[in-house]
Amino acid sequence: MAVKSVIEAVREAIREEMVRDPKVFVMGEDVGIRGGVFMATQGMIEEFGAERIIDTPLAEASIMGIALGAAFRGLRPIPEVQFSDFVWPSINQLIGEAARVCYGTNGVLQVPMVIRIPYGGGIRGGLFHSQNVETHFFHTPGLKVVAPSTPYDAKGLLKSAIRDNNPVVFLEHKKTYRLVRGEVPDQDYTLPIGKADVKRIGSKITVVSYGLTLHYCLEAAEELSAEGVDVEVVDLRTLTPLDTETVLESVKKTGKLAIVHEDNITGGVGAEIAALVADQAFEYLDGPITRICGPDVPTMPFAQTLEDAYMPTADKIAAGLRKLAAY
Amino acid sequence: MAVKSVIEAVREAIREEMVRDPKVFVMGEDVGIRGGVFMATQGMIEEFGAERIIDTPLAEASIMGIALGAAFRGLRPIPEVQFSDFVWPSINQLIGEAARVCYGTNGVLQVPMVIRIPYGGGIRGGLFHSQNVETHFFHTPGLKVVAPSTPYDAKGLLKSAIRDNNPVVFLEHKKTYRLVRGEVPDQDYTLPIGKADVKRIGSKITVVSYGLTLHYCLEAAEELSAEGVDVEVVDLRTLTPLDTETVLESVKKTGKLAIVHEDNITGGVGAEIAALVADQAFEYLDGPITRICGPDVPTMPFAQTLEDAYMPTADKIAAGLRKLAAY
Amino acid sequence: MPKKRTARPQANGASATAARSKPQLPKGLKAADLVDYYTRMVQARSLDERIWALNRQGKVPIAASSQGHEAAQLGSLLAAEKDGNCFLFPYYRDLALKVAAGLTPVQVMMSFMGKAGDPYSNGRQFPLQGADLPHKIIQISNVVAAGLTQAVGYALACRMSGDDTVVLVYFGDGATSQGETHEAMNFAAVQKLPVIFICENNRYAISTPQSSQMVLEEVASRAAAYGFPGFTVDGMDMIHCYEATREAITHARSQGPVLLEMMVERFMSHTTDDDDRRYRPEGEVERARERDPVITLGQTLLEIGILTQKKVDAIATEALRLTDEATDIADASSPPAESTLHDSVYGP
Amino acid sequence: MPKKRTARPQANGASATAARSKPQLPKGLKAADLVDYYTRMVQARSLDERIWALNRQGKVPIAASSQGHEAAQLGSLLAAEKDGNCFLFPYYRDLALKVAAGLTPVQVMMSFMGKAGDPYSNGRQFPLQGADLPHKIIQISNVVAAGLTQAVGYALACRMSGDDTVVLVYFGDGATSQGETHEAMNFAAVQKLPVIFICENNRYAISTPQSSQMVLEEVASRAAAYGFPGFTVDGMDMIHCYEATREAITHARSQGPVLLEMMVERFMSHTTDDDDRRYRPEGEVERARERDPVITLGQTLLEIGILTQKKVDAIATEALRLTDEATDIADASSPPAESTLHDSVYGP
Ligand SMILES: Cc1ncc(C[n+]2csc(CCOP(=O)(O)OP(=O)(O)O)c2C)c(N)n1
Ligand SMILES: Cc1ncc(C[n+]2csc(CCOP(=O)(O)OP(=O)(O)O)c2C)c(N)n1
Ligand SMILES: [Mg+2]
Ligand SMILES: [Mg+2]
Repeated sequence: MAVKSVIEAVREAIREEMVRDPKVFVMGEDVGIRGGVFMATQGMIEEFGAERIIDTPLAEASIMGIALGAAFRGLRPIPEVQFSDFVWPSINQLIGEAARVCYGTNGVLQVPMVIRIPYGGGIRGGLFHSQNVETHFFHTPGLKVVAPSTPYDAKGLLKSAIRDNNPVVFLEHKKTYRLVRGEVPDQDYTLPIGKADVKRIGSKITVVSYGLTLHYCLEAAEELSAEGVDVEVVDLRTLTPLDTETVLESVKKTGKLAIVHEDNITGGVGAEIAALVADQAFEYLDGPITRICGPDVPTMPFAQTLEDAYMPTADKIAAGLRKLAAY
Repeated sequence: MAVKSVIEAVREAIREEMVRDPKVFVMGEDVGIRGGVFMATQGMIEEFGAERIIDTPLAEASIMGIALGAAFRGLRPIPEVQFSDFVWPSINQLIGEAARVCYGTNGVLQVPMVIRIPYGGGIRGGLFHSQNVETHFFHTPGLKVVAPSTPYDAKGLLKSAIRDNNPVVFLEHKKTYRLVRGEVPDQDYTLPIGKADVKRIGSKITVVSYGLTLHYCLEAAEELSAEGVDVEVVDLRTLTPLDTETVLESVKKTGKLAIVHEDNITGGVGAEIAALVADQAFEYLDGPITRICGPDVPTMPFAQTLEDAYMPTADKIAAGLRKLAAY
Repeated sequence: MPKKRTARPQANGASATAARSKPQLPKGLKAADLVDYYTRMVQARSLDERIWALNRQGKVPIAASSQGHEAAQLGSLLAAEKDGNCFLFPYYRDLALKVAAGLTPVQVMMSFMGKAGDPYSNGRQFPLQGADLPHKIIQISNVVAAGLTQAVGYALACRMSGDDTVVLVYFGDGATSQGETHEAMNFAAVQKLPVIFICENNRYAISTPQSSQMVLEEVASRAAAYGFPGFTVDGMDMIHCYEATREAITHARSQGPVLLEMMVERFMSHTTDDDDRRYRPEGEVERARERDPVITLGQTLLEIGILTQKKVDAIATEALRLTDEATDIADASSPPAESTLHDSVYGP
Repeated sequence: MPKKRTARPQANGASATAARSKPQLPKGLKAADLVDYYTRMVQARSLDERIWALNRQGKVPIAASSQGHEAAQLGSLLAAEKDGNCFLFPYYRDLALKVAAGLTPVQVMMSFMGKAGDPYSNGRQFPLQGADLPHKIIQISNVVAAGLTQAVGYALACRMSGDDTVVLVYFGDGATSQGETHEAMNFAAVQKLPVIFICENNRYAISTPQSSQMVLEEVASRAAAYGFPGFTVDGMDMIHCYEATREAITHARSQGPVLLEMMVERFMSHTTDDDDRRYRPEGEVERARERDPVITLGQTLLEIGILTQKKVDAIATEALRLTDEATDIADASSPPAESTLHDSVYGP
């Protein structure tokens, strides 16, 4: 196994699936010669031609609607949204239309489409290049939502997403693209959509997270373990379908739950995890359900100081866990 | 005090505020001669002229963006989205832009704008005329979100919204428009945005809801009270800012919490209420936090059977409360 | 390419077709085709009228009528059918189109009453909304203009798959204001996709007149902004619409998109929920009805001599009988079971 | 109305302005105006270059350069300033415009380094994004085309408030593909609002060439789709841009929207994150630089005789000094305090 970055894993997954299935194609802004602004499709226009790597006009609603229409005809489009912050113009096609196609045709039509969205902050992107957009899709029945944190998960899940017959919103945290590296098998593999992964086994507190902050949780868990508090870290990997079983099992074992995400706290994915546990594992809870999440300000600002103040860091997470451990 | 319907209360609030402040104006599809498809602006083009009751082209993104731009110039626009289901094309201007204006200009610009959105189901509207859209705004810092259930609340809150200096998403449940009637004072009054209202005092269970289902909760509460279970019903009225104090106080008193809404359960407003309580009133909880909400299907279908199957009715709520009471 | 046609309905309400001297069988059509399409049009009108009545009886929650739009819808459908390799993305006002494409009256009534067996969505959606793949039709939603980019994507996928399908996508004058319409046309133009954009221009979007929607007199002139041709045709005359669409199909397949604006009249209120007396000038609808596309087509066929008055009457009688029968069958049939609520949120 | 001008840069890279014989002081301008604007342009260029260098040093996270666009930006700004009652909605590439509108070099550098005191957002946003009301500028975001409808709404509100402000809104060629651009232009046309749509056409949207963006050669021709005039002007010549904008302002105030397409060149990569060698043909940028708007304006002023070479040199030296000084001051100043994170999510 070779060590690769998240962006390399993403690129390999797309390339291999395009080789495997001629129905797969990519469309988006600057995905061609430029190879995408994050280079997810680097070299692909040379390999697959401009018909399967389509440089589109600058218009997200049409990127989404056209991909959707192509899926009706049995193709497997991978529309790229250049940054999560620019997904808004396409929401009518994504939340309004794509998510309702299978249901609204009573299963006659399916939408085998993967919407790739680089998202998240910590990269000095300011209000319009840092947004966390996952909750909007998480709250939309009909969409699947995947948010991996490692190269291994990214590649295996992206391949599954491309082979899936439903619209899958595939969220790639921009800060993990080059920062996070890990082993990736050389041979073809897929990972199941809808399965969380216990990234660290522990007994005292369950921490649930996904994406970039998962790594901060692991750091914080190490800190706490050095202090004698054994923390279990659950990586959701998939937000929809949510692997409630793994979360509930873990909480039933530890009795304490903290949820961490970069997205704004109010009404975020963490709220749902908390609600699920407060309903279905109520008897097992030994402490208040704690959320360590982005504050309710409109994404993280540009200045380094403010970006740091926004971001749930390993230190902030460790502080929250210490408090919970002491409860 | 006269008895009025919700739509009458809405109409009066708009009219009175337009008389009171020449900066207030309405824009939207068919708001002019037609008076809006729900007649919220009936008679107003005659009273205020086509300059203040603007029939726009059929294009929601521009309705929102133009209203926003007008707000920059100090006017107080009331853009109407004809049905909630058609808000999606405007999301870039609403979630992407409007919500970030005050923060992104460091407070230099404010957005005194009220986005009126008729929403919700139970009216045989099917997948594209029944949508619950509140969560998307609830999860957007920078927006205020109001969702009244009675004519009295609707009028008082709409007036406050129009006088507010922030973008307020004002959600009017379509089924309440003519169905729900109640006393409305003749003189000018406002109600504070951000204050929940205990619509029924009780001691055994707290039920939190808003909009149409609030009325079903009251029905269910009567049923349970006949069975000896005294239920408190909290009407949130405002989703953002959320009146956590009133909710927490009530739960601390009753020890049991049920949350009811028509919107899809996963990641809905109810999740946040549950998460808040599971954190901040953990010691007071005598039972699992129960949610009786719309299932995770893309809005309610057209057929009567399926619409009924979707909707949280008084019966379904009563059944949930009975179970919780018995815990 | 189709030639530019005079389009604006004459102000005095006289039939535009009346001006056509000595109608003849248009090229590519047999007499039987026209009789067939006349029959379909009469059936569609009959169902449409009944549906409106059923709404007043509380049996149909909502309906958008295609009365006045039938010639545009059936003329283009006939061209698509003759071509044999077209795919359609209609909009909510295309009742007649969807009926004429091959549904049985019973299927239509099932759909309007929200019964199990509705061919479009099994009662999940507004009537005749969803997909009717056997007749090569998709209409996911009634969100104005949402179908346009999807239609363009479908055409793109056809080309990528090596088939030469032409896609016809339908929309109203109001829909031209939506940003998505612009994006769809622009993408189709850049990629030279075989798409025909058919605007059924009835000069109203609910209550909003065309003059509040755009400065232009002719929607068709917007095509120039994308570098492809646009034409305005008399949408009250089925044969005109057939001919224009036929030529547009040929053009689209070889050279890329075409915009066809078909000037039609909305005979009914916007939907059963609307009351157009609030905003339409008195007499406007009555004058428009003098150019009723069903009557116009019947008269043309009588003039050409491929229909007799007797046959015309028989067609009307049979249509009514089928409508009656369909109403009863649909009324007596079951809605989808509550237990199906959770089915097909996701595909397999 | 402005007359139609030849616009396409000549293929051989020769200066379009070179063709203008015997430049004269344009009407409405004094010599001092031009010296002033030349000074502003040189200052903007100096800051722009320094910002790019500071990015490489890790002191500026991101920047979009306006090098090559300065004539379009300053020419239109000069017209707006001369008019005295204009409001501007620029886009992210309008560095020179925002600087020339009245910011001090220190303010500019504060903004790029994300320091407290950034006049646009106090360090919350990408550089020079937010609002600069003293100079009548708003730019909420860098979401492409998002400012267009807002600008139109601003113009609507001005008219409703009884003032005769003309709004200038700026965007790139890529932005023309967005649905919102269509909606903004259509609404402005229907309402006859005093809005000037200024397209700084550099023929690229990041790596995407104009030919992948649209079929048309000239963006300006899109204006016909909305029923208002559109013109293409040489955006490398400040005086041309000034004149065209002046006339457009007069037209807009009395008759409604105008689309001005200014043909410019992007000298730098899309942003500091981009590397245009991956997608631009070799030599293209070099050829474009032969028509550098700063040099062109300088030469024109030398030719007209309102600048001497000595003065030109002095202007350059002073600009550099101010840039140096601003860099040091901004670098030494503080970022916004962490405690301000929660401020102004809502207004009072
Ligand atoms: C995006 C969106 N906005 C608003 C509506 C509500 N609505 C339904 S039809 C309609 C008017 C459409 O007019 P037009 O496109 O001219 O079609 P017509 O009904 O006249 O055939 C409106 C505003 C909608 N369905 N979708
Ligand atoms: C809605 C949206 N989509 C994508 C982007 C990313 N992006 C930033 S600039 C740009 C290209 C814009 O090109 P153009 O409008 O021609 O302006 P230019 O940079 O050439 O001046 C893109 C794709 C964005 N900012 N907003
Ligand atoms: Mg119409
Ligand atoms: Mg450009």
